[in-house]
Amino acid sequence: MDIKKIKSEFPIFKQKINGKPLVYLDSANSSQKPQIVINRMANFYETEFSNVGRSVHTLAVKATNRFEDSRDKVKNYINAKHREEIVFTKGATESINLIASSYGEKFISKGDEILTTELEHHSNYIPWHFLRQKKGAKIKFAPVNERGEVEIDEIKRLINSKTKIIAITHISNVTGAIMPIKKIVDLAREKDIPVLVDGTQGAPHLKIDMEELGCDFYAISCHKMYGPNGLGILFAKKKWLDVLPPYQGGGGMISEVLKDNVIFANSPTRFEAGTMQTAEVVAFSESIRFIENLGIKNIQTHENEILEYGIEKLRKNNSINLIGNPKVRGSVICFTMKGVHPHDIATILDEDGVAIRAGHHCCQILHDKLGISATARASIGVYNSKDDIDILCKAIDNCKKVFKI
Amino acid sequence: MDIKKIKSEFPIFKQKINGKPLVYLDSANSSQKPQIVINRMANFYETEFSNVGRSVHTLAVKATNRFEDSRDKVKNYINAKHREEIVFTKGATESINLIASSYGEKFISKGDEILTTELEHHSNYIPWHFLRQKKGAKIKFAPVNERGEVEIDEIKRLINSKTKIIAITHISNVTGAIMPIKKIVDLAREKDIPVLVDGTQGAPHLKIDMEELGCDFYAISCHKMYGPNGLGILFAKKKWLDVLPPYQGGGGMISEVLKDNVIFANSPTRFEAGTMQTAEVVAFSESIRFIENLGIKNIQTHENEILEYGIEKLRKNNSINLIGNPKVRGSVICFTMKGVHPHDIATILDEDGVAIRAGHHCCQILHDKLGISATARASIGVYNSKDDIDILCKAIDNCKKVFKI
Amino acid sequence: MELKELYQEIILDHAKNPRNKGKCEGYNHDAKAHNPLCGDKVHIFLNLDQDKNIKELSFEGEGCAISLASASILTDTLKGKDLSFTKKIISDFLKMLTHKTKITINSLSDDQITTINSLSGVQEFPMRIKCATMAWHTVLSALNEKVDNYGQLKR
Amino acid sequence: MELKELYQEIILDHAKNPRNKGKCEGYNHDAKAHNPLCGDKVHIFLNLDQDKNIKELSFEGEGCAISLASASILTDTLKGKDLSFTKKIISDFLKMLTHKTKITINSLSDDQITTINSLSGVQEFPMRIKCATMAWHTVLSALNEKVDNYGQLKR
Ligand SMILES: Cc1ncc(COP(=O)(O)O)c(C=O)c1O
Ligand SMILES: Cc1ncc(COP(=O)(O)O)c(C=O)c1O
Repeated sequence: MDIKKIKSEFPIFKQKINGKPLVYLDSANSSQKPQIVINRMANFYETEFSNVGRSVHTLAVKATNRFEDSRDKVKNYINAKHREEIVFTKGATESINLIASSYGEKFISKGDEILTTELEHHSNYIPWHFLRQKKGAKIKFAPVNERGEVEIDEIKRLINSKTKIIAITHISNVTGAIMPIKKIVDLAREKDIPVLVDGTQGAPHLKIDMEELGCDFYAISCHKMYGPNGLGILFAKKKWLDVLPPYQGGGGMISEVLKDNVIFANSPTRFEAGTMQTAEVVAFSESIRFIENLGIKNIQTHENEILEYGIEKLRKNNSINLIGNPKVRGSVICFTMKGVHPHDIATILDEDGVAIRAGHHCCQILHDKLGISATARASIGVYNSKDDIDILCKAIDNCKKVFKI
Repeated sequence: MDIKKIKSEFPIFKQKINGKPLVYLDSANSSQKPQIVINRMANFYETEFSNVGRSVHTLAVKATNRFEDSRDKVKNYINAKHREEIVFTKGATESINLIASSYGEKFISKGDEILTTELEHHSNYIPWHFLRQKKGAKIKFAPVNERGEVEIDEIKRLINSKTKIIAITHISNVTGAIMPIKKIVDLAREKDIPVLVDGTQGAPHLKIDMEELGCDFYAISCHKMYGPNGLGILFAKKKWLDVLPPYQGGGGMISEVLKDNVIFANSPTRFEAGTMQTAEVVAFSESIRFIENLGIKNIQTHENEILEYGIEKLRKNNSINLIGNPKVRGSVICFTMKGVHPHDIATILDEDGVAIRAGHHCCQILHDKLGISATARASIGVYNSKDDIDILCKAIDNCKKVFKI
Repeated sequence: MELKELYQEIILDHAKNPRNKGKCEGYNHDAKAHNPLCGDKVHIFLNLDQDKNIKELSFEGEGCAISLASASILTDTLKGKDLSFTKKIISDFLKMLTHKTKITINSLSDDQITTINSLSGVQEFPMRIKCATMAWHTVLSALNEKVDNYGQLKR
Repeated sequence: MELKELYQEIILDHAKNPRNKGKCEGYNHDAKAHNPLCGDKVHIFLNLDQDKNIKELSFEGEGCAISLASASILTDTLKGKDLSFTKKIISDFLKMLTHKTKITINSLSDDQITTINSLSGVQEFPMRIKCATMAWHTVLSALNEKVDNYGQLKR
């Protein structure tokens, strides 16, 4: 892949940060957007904008078609069986909240168990915490091992007759561990337990195929897939969407509204209350096109190369302590540094134009387990090159200088 | 106001619809966007984009500041007392769902009453319907009179010791009736009942001043205010935000996360779970600036002139039946036509480039009361002129020709 | 031009004077449908005799010209037809609107073909396709055949 | 250049060797704070004697160099001061960071002023201001004074 060319498609890289070229290593937080995606959004507002699914005039028809075309595009990209299985949301966070609320309302009662892991992002814990509070359900955490993985045996051990759902991340946004989703789904299927996958970090980096993974729910944030912010996707198997109660109420999600009762539309409309993020949905088609043109396999190969190069280089640095060492991993490198707090690292790196993230990355439970309050995280996107890693490493050396150690 | 100039700031009007200039009379559905708003979104993605409130690098700092600047801008525009009272949501629908869920969870029990009206949009009914189902609460509907208004006495009559919240629209999106919010708030205050105002149609057309209105909650959809889609605002008085439980769970809204408990952040962060619509929030500053530059009073005067001109002309047309005749009204004209169904009207008008909406406009209860299943609706935005009304009326005459009546 | 294609004489005639309106005698199947976006409603009544012939067929409903005409034309066309033939016509009709194919059934009279074809103008008005297809789907539903989701965006 | 302003000798010294760490003896006020974005934590312990003088003052906590240095400098500066003076210093300090004003109190020693001023470099790093102010807010909180929201975006 021609990374220089790819990078040139992202306008953000035209600018300088503190007089230096931008080295963006914060894609796990949010990816940058290629010009075609930005243009599509602008262009849609300029020439095709109208509200979707409500009026019958020309603009409304066009907008509705574009919107639904995007649904098809997503369906095909993630290889879902039915277009009705694609629900547009505000983000992965909303996707998970939707299922926790809707599935939880109907299927989870006092004493039931939700099986999750110590690796999860707050977005895949707090919605279940709400259920714990409201319904008296229990949350079981499959423990993380010292490599920063969750072993399938631990999950097996925790499944029992009370387990009502398994909620698990596809890739950890801290240790980078790639979870064996297919195996977990196989385990769960034996007991008829649905599996929700937090695909926020999986979708941008792996080939995701709903038919193959077999999970019941899959949550995606478009802004980490070179797409617009404020847009997410919930994939849910048709058998669920047809029985789950609606989540938010409003325009567009109804079939019949009476003073004493409301009958809801079928999916996906049932779960898309109110005016949607039309331009964002339409532009996300271009994000998928961008990924498809490069080929997700090629992206993955490229990213893995950078990742390994980065891990290698950092491992050689005595002051650096790498967090986690999973056997199958992707896209993120978390580390700490002797004598320099991650927050200070991030500030010092920024001086060299290097953007990383410091903190607990919305994984406080994992950080508590690791016994540290914060880590520094460099995360990889398709636009990163080995040069970026070299600049990162130099900037890390600078931390020692600034701190005189 | 120089409407030609204003119109030229909206790129959508550059194109032809079926060979004719676009006459856009569907702003109550969604308004078109001025170029500066579109450009700000694009430009933000191109030069300043990063995730907000999470990282400490230069782009993240910039983005976070822009985002929070928008909050200040909104606070000032609607004259809220505290910036913490502004919560960004996905739209008015989500704003109302948030309050129904969060306020309802804490303050509404079996047998309690929610007081609303027959005028409401589904977005201000179905969230309360959910509460009715979950909590066994009751919904009371203040009736609409033959002018298409809800009289304050009817509201007074229905308030009792069980009333736990009043949920009411600012402007009806069907009859155009402007509700006497201040008086309703005064009534409610005597009994300590909070008032939620569905300001979706109010905010684009009226000067809205939270200190003056005195309501507890006010819901706004930015896409009807010349702003981006997928963005809404919830104004909520500080005294509420400090006691209401969170709505969605995820990143950014927490203070401390433990395996057995979660402590939440204060408002507004508590209600802004997950990655937000950064570009939309930032660009909405430009929408407010656009409105401020013209002056909302001037916009209102202009729109009222067009509205009255339209009503006058349509009233003279024997085939047209105007829906509602409220004393104080704004921005929408709903009508039916003898022998031509609204859906057919909309299709025939579209042939002349005239975009209106046909249907029940998400107000099925009101339409049931009126005894009709659908109406045609022309709605006014700042870019409309008397010419638009003239073209509308000509196109309406064409309906008769097509239908040979 | 297109408007004329949409609102042809035949359609206006059926819309203004719908045939077979009301509950037909001795109906033993019925089904309702409803388009929540525009408020169109249709209720199909159907008498299927022991030989699986549609002996009687009628509808109640309200809606735009397209939906009324479509329901009216449907009842005229299918009355007296047997079950398998009915399904074939419906499938042909739905394909005509969504895939712009032609009606191929040769056992319909020229008149009937012309009448059905008058609805083909709807092809060019995507937001109106549901108006034209709702009644036809509803017959399938009355016959307990699989149907698409009503109240959904059209595909 | 700016980085040197931020990480001055004094700051690095206080960060590496924080003064007054641990629970001070006989504390009768304490308060905790926590920045959920980065995980910084501080716990202030304070002995206010009967004459409203801060007799002892110490902290526990973890966090970045800025937050540690800030807490350390704070304890050094406020120990022995009376209540009203304490509030004045804190207010001056917070204003210095958020409004870029100068410390005006003249009863501090030159040394103390220099030490406090070493934190002024944080002005240019908006995302780090909270690191520098958290401990100071927490003293107010320990003294039951009104404080801003922790865990919130900074203004
Ligand atoms: C009166 C009223 N309330 C609520 C809404 C819902 O707004 P949104 O779809 O933007 O959430 C609308 C928009 O159609 C409306 O007109
Ligand atoms: C693993 C994981 N899950 C969930 C989320 C939440 O995604 P969003 O904030 O886009 O809703 C993130 C993003 O930070 C993540 O990394």
